[in-house]
Amino acid sequence: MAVTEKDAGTEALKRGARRTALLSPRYAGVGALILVIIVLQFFFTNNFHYDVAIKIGLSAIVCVGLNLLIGYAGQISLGHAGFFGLGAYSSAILTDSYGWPPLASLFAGLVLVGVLSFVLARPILRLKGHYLAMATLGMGIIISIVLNQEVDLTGGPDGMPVPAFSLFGWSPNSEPAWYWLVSGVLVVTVWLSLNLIDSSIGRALRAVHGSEVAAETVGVDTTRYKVLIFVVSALFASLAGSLFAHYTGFLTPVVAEFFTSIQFVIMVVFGGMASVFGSVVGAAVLTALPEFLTVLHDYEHLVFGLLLMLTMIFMSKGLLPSLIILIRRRLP
Amino acid sequence: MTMKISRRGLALGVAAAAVLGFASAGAKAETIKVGSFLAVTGPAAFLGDPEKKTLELYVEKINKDGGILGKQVELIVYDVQHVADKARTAAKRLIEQDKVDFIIGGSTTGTTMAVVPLVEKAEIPFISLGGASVIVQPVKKWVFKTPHTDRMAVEKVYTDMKKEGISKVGLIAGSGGFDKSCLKNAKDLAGPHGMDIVASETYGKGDTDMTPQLTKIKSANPQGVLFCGFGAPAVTVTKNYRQLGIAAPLYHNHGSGSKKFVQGAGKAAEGVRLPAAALLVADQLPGADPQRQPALDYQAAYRERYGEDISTFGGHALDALMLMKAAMEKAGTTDKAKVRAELETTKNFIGVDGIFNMTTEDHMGLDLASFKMVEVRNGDWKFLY
Amino acid sequence: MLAEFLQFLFSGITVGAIYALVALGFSIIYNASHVINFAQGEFVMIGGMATVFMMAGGLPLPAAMLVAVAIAVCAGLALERFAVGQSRGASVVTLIIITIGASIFLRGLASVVWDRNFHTLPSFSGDEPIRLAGATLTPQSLWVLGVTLVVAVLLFWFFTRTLMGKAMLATAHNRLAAQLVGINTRFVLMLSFGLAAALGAIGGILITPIAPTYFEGGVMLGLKGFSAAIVGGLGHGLGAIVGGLIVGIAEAMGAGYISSAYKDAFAFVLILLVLFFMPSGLFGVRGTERV
Amino acid sequence: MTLLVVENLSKEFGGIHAVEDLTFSIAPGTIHSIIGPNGAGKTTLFNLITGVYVPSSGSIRFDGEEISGRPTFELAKRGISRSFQNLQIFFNMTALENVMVGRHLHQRRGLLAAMLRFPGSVRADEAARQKASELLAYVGLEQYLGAEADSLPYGALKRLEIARALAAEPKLLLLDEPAAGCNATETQEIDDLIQKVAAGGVTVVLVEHDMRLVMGISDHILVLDYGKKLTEGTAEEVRGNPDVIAAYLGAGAASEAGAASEAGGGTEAH
Repeated sequence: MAVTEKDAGTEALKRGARRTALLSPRYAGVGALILVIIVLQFFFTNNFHYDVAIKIGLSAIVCVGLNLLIGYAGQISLGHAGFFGLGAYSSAILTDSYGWPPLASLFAGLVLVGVLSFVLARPILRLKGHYLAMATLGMGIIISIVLNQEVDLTGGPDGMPVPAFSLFGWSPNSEPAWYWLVSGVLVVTVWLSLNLIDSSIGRALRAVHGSEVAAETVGVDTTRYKVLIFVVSALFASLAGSLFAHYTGFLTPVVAEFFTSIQFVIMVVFGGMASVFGSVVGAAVLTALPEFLTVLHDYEHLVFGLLLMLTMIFMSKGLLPSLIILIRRRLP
Repeated sequence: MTMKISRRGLALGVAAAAVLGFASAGAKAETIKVGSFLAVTGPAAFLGDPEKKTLELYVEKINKDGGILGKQVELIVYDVQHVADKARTAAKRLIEQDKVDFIIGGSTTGTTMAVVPLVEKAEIPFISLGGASVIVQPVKKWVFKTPHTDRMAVEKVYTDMKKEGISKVGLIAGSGGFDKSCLKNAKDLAGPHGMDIVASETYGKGDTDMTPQLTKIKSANPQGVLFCGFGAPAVTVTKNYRQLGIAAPLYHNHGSGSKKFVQGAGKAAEGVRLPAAALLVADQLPGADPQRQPALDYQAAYRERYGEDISTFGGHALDALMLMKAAMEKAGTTDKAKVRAELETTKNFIGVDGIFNMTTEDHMGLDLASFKMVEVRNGDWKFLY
Repeated sequence: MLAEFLQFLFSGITVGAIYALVALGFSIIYNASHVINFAQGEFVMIGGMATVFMMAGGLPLPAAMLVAVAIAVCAGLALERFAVGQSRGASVVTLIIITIGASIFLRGLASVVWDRNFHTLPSFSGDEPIRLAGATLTPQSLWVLGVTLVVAVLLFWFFTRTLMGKAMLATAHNRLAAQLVGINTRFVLMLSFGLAAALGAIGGILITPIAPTYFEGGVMLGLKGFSAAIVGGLGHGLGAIVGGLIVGIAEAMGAGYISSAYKDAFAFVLILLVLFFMPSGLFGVRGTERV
Repeated sequence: MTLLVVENLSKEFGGIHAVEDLTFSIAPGTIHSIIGPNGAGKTTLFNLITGVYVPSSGSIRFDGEEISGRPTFELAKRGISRSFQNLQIFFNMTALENVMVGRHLHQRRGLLAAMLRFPGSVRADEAARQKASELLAYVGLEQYLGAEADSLPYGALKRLEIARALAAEPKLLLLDEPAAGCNATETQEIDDLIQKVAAGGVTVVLVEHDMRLVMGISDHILVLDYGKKLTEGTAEEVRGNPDVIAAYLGAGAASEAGAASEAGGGTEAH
């Protein structure tokens, strides 16, 4: 009797799972993202619009990765612009000074960032909370100082040119082409991240956030997973950095600065921690908003700060999660 | 689960509204649009702030006097700080959305170089306010600049040092683009000018004390020290220099060409020498000097409007704007190719930075003579030569 | 050799004292609310800028300083009352972003209300350097050190000898328990923001005669102060002071003996090393996890 | 035949002995209870056995191998899992996902496989989901299958922790006050559950204040006082020991009702 009851229960569960699978973030969410990307470009009338959208996409790639670390695994990083910058400069230096093909340079950047983040992760991630924030901050600042000071290699604060990107002979030589390339990478990034979260690794990561000690008691090597996600998020940042370098065609060490790191974190928290699509929304709003605020001239930064504060005060879970809660409350 | 869909719908709506918002009203036919992107805030605000103020002041003046070619001038300024990719976005916005006729800007070399490919492609005349010579060397068809190059500033300093019998030089520089570019020139030009660099030190962003660096320089016994930088650190370095009692003469580069520096450093600034644009010492120039009157007018107008003294940097913006005006008036049109051609053939244009003579090889048009050597005496600039 | 070393040391402790004042502000607010207040550097900027503009308005230096501290305190109280205090229950990261928003806002406000130029103050007692074993020290440095020392002693007295100070410490340890014994924790929060703002402003006033201030001048000081607070052990008073001195001296020695271009990097490497071996800073509590 | 052997185990915190010179062993397949007044060192002992704390001295052998000082996750691999007195639920997940985390050791954990959703990885996930939902039903939480963990009532969370620990398929399961804060009916259900688990072959170590529960189901009882062993034996032996009555029952909690209310106090702290 008990046995059949149990079977019936799991059968229902399976059916339910199949039904909801199509509406899950992995399908409905990614589908909607693709739709937005396609529909959005009908509204673009010039390259400035494309430019803002491309920057949103590049920031979103970093933020989605960073959210895996901050929102899901509960570990803060105030130094990810360092990885973004290393990826960017790897591409710039290898293509410009050494004539490497862009794709190879991009991978070289990934290897460099992967190795560096792996080596740094263990000692850094032993720290918790604000101490972790400090350590990652210091790491990012050290990277940016090196990029700023090594003038012979990076051109220093005056910057260096970056050759055009090319992919097996194809080169995105217009803003729309870049838009599709970056959008494609973003969609893949989102998809990979959603998959990761919904896997045993993803659950282990979220368990680290929920309770490290409890995660350990069921066999999760918490250090290993913290290191893993730190490296993965650093790789996302490096990838976006490489694309950024080629897209803008000119690179200054500002990209690796402390403020850039803070900006990424603001986007993640603003959009909603532990929400992959929240990071996309956060990147979109905070990249586009300053472009609207230019009409305020001298009051631009004042108003931006105010809006940031107000949003975080009244939507402390972040924009997207708060909107979802709001909508759910309205609907029966 | 249906809620999730409507959430996306909402996001879509918001995004669509956002994009519609971007597409601001089209250009008014009867105005000349001048676009500018400057470092109004951020670490280079010291450059961008007076530039913006000057542009706003003089566009207003031009309009009051009937505009250019009978058309009113519309000025659009975006704050891009010192950030290269923000400069690119702003440039795209100016070119493609605002459809400007002319671009002035790039307070820094980095932001200028980032947009050079864009203006070259869009074929819009562009006058940069950035310092480095790389902006106009090699010559780029559509790119001009008004500031003297930092290379010229260093040459002027070295010339003066040689006159004073100095050959062992100590260098202290900040870590920004302006500072580093000056430092690089100082090192590159040392050999040709017979200078021996005995010490070279750097300070960091936001530093409040430079005595360690200066102590090291002091112990290298230089005969003269050149400071490469601007803004608040110029004051701190000068004060620390006097505190340590270093006897060697202190030179600044043209970044300190602002009354703010003299007031800030107070007594410590006495005796500091620097190359500066004529406008700093306009009232001391001989009455026949053609630069005297424009500079005095600028000083008076700026003072009246903003209640503060002019700086070299605002002057760069003024010259850029006036060069544009002259080129448009000579061309009799705002046609970009024609304006560019006129700009390139500018002859004997008297600006506050000096007398401009552009050619196809020289898109700056200033010579070393336009730099004046000045010294701080009794809390004011003293014109030397 | 000794003269050089002393010169580096003087530089380090002068700058370090300012970092210490900023770090104390971080620690006081952290204790009361567990918030890292990233607008702490802006209090420093407000202290300097407000004094400058009060003096320009005709006030004598001491009165201008008092008004400037009062303005900073008002900003601190407003930050608690209207921003941080409105967000009870929000995550720590969210609160940090709120304070970052506040810092952007305050910088924007300062650039509009005042200006974007840099400003300086006259030294409190002249610029005639004092010579000591071949090294020199300005009278202003002595002011910085002296005032920091007095502030530190006053804070120590406040937290160990007065009822209010003890109430603040109690709240830091256990807010619920503090409420149960009748402490007005709301007031303690306001007080800690006010106190932190005052400390920042004092630091800003002291340093402006040496290093001119401008609307973004608080950013790096805030960052260094945060580093100092962390190295010393967040929430620990003595730790904040020692941390400030360590960061200041590390920078000066790094610039003097290693490479001035990499002196900040050197300071941060040192901070990382301290954290690797002492994950809660020098004086931080190394508590065992309770499960 | 013993599963766990503890010898001369001590743990000091700044000069205070939380556990002092403790020796005992646990036979497989039994229900073993550890009792003692508050502060007797019961939770510290759990933390030592599960690797949360490193012992100051002494040894812990599990399955014949020395395990003292090994990291917690490694002990989980060897077959030690636990629940917590102060709940350690992953509140950022659903109830089902909480239990699925417990399946961690029994799943593929390749990064690429997970990110690219390889069929094998998807199947393994499905199996984990299946197993986790069975376990939820097993501990009586089938109605919370899709619920967020933070929406569950307190008593349910206690059982959720047990389900999560069971998901790891431990040989030794340590339960820290599983019935604390539960009413009589819920306590009875926990009682049944523990017996069901033990009957399935899992060795259970129990810290519990509810004396009726402890006396009713324990095969063996260890009594601690001030970190030291007071006595051990069967329920009858312990009940009759005058030291226990003096130290434990005489210490204010003279009745079972008293013990229950004390446990209730523990809930408040949470």
